[in-house]
Amino acid sequence: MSILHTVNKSPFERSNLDSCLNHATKGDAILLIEDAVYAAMKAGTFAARMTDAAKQFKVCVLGPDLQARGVDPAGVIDGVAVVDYAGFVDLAAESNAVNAWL
Amino acid sequence: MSILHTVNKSPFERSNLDSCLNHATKGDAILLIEDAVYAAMKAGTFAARMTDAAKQFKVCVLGPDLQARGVDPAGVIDGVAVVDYAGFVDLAAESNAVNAWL
Amino acid sequence: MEEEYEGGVVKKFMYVNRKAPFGTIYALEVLEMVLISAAFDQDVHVAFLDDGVYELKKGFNPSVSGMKNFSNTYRALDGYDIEKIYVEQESLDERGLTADDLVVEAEVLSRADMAALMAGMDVILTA
Amino acid sequence: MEEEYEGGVVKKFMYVNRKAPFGTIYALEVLEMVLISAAFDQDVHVAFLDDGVYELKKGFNPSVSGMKNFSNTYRALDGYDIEKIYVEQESLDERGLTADDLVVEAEVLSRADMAALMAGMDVILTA
Amino acid sequence: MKFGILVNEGPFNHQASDSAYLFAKAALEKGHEIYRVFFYYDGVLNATKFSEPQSDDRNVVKNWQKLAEDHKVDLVVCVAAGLRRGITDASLAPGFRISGLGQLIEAGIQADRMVAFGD
Amino acid sequence: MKFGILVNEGPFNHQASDSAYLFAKAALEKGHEIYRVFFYYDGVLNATKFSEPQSDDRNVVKNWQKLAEDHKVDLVVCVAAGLRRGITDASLAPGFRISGLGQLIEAGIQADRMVAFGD
Repeated sequence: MSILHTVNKSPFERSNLDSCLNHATKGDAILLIEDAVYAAMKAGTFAARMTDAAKQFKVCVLGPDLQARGVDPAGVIDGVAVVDYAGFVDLAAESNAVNAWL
Repeated sequence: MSILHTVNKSPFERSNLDSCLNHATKGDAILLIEDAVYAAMKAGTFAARMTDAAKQFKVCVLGPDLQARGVDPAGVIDGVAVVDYAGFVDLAAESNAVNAWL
Repeated sequence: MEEEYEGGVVKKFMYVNRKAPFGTIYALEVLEMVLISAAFDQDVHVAFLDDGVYELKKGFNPSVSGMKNFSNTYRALDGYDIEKIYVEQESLDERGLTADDLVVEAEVLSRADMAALMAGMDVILTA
Repeated sequence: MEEEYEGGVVKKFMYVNRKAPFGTIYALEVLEMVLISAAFDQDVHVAFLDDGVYELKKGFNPSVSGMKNFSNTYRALDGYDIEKIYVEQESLDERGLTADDLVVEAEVLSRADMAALMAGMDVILTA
Repeated sequence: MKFGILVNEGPFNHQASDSAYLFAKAALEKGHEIYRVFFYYDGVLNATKFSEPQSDDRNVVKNWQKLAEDHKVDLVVCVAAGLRRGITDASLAPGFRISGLGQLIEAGIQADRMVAFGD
Repeated sequence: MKFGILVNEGPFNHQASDSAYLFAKAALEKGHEIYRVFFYYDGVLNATKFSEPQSDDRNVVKNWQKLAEDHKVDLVVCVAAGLRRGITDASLAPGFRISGLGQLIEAGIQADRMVAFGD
C-alpha cells in the first residue's frame, strides 16, 4: 500500500507542502509540480526540510515545470528524482491512490 | 502618511499576513477580512504574533466576516478593534493608500 | 440524487476538507460532493484537517453577505448514512478549538492516525 | 495602448509582484498592467518581493505547456521608460537567489527599505 | 471621496467579489462616490450573463448590476482578460462594459483611493 | 489502466487545467485509458465556447476539445457548479457535456486511479 501525494504550491506561499509532509507515511511517493517545484531547489531556506523528506519518502519533481521556471535540474536536491509527465503517470499507476494537497 | 493594509487569507494557510506584518510601518492600519479574521482570535498558535502586532499597528478586524464564521467578538485579541463595512470605508478614507496583500 | 450505482464495487472514499469556509466556495462544494456520494453504496470517510476544522465551527451566520449557511448540512450527514467523520486533533489545537466548538460529533484523531487512515484509502478527493 | 492621460496629475504608482510565475497568470497579467501604465505619465514603480522574485529568474522555458514566455518583456521595460524596478534582498536570500540570477538590472532593497518605499506610494496594485 | 475598486476574482469561488460589493455599497451609503469598478484577472467572470445561482444563494452578478443601476456605477471588464476567459459581447451581462486596461490606471489617477479585492 | 481526472480550476488563471491536460495526454500516449475528465468548482470554466486567447498563447479549451475528438475522452461539466458560474447549454463548447456530480463519484468507482488538479 502506498500513496502518491502531489503538491503544486510554493512552500514560501502556502502550507500545503508542510501538511503533505506531515501526513505522508513510510513508502509513499511525493511529486512536486507547478509552483511546488521551487521546494526541490538545493538553495534556500526550505532545502533542509526537503533534504530530510527525501530520506523518508520517494520525492520526485516534474521536469517540465522546473524547465518552465528556469530552474536548472542540476540545482535539484540530491535524492530528488526529476520525472516528466510520463513519469508522473507511472507514479500514479504504481501507487494505490493519489492524494492531491490542494 | 499612513497606509491601510488589508489581508484576506488565513495565517495557517498562507504567508500573506506574515508578509504584510513585515512590510507595515509605524502608524499604519491593518484590517483583517475574509479568512484572515481567524488571525484575530485570542486562542491558537498565531495569537502571540498578532498580540504583538496590535501594539505596533492599528489592527482591525471585519465584524461581518467574524460573524459569518461563528467567531465570537469576545474572543478577539485585546487591542484589535472590530469594525463593519462602514468602518472599512473610513479606514480607507483616513489612510493615504490601501495595500491589499493578495 | 436519484442516481444509483449497481456495479457492486465498494471502495474506500475519503473527502478531505482543508480549507476555511466562506473565503472560498470549496467547503460548500465539497459538501455537495459528499451528499451526492451517499447515493452510491461506497465506504465514505469525511476528514477535516488544517483550516478545514473551521468548517465545523458552531455559530455560522453569513447573513450580511447573503452566502449560504451550510452548517446544518454537516449535522444532517448521518441522515445520509455518512457517519465516518474525522477531525484532526493537532489542527484543532493550533487554532485554539476543541471538539465542543464543533457542530457535529466527529471522531478526533491524532495527526499520525489521520495519516494512517488516509494511507488506506482507494479514492481521495480534496479541494 | 494609444490611450493618453492629459489630466496632468502625477501619482506614485507601485505594481507589486508577490506571486511565482506560471502556476498562476498573475505575473503575466500584472506585467500587462505595467505596460499599459507606460502610456499615462505617472511615476511608476515595479516591486518584486516574496515569490515574485521568481518572476525575474533567468532561463524560463514553458514550451512544453505552450504558456507564454514573458521573460523578455521584463527586459524591455526600460524601453517603455519604466526604470524604477526594485527587488527585495531578503526574498532573494530566502529562495537562494542572487541579483545575478535575474533577467533585469533591478535595484536591490532591504525589506525595511522596501517597506519605506511602499509607505510613500499613492496607488498600490497587487495580484 | 472618490473610490476606485479592483476585483481580481470571479463570483462564488472566492469571497473577493462579495467583499468588493459590500465595500462599494457601504461607501455609497456614507455619501462617497465610486468612480469605477474594474474587473481584471478572473474578476471578469463577474460579468457573465449566464450565471444562475441556486435560489437560496445570493446572486453576485445581479448585485453588481443593481449597484450600477441604482448609483450609476461604472462597471468595466478588461477586454484582454475577458477574451481569454470567454467574457465577450456574446456573454456580457447588461450593466457592464468592456474596455481596456488603461481604464484601471485612469481610475487609479482619478480616484482618491484604489481598493483591491482578490485571492 | 483507467484514469479518472478531476479539474478544479478554470483556464489561464491557474496552471491546474494545463497540468491535467498534459497528464491526460501522457497517460493516453502510454496506452492507458482516460475514463472521464470531470470539471468541478471553477473547473467548469474550461468549457466556455467564448474563450479567445491571444494568438501566441495556448488555447486551453481547444486542447480539451481535441483530446475528446482524438481519443473519445468523456469531458463532463458539473451542472450545479456550472449554473452558478454561467456555464450552461448557452455557453458550453462542443466536446463537453453537462451532467450531475454523481458522474464524478462514478468515475471514482470505475477508474483505477483518480487524479485531481487544482489551486
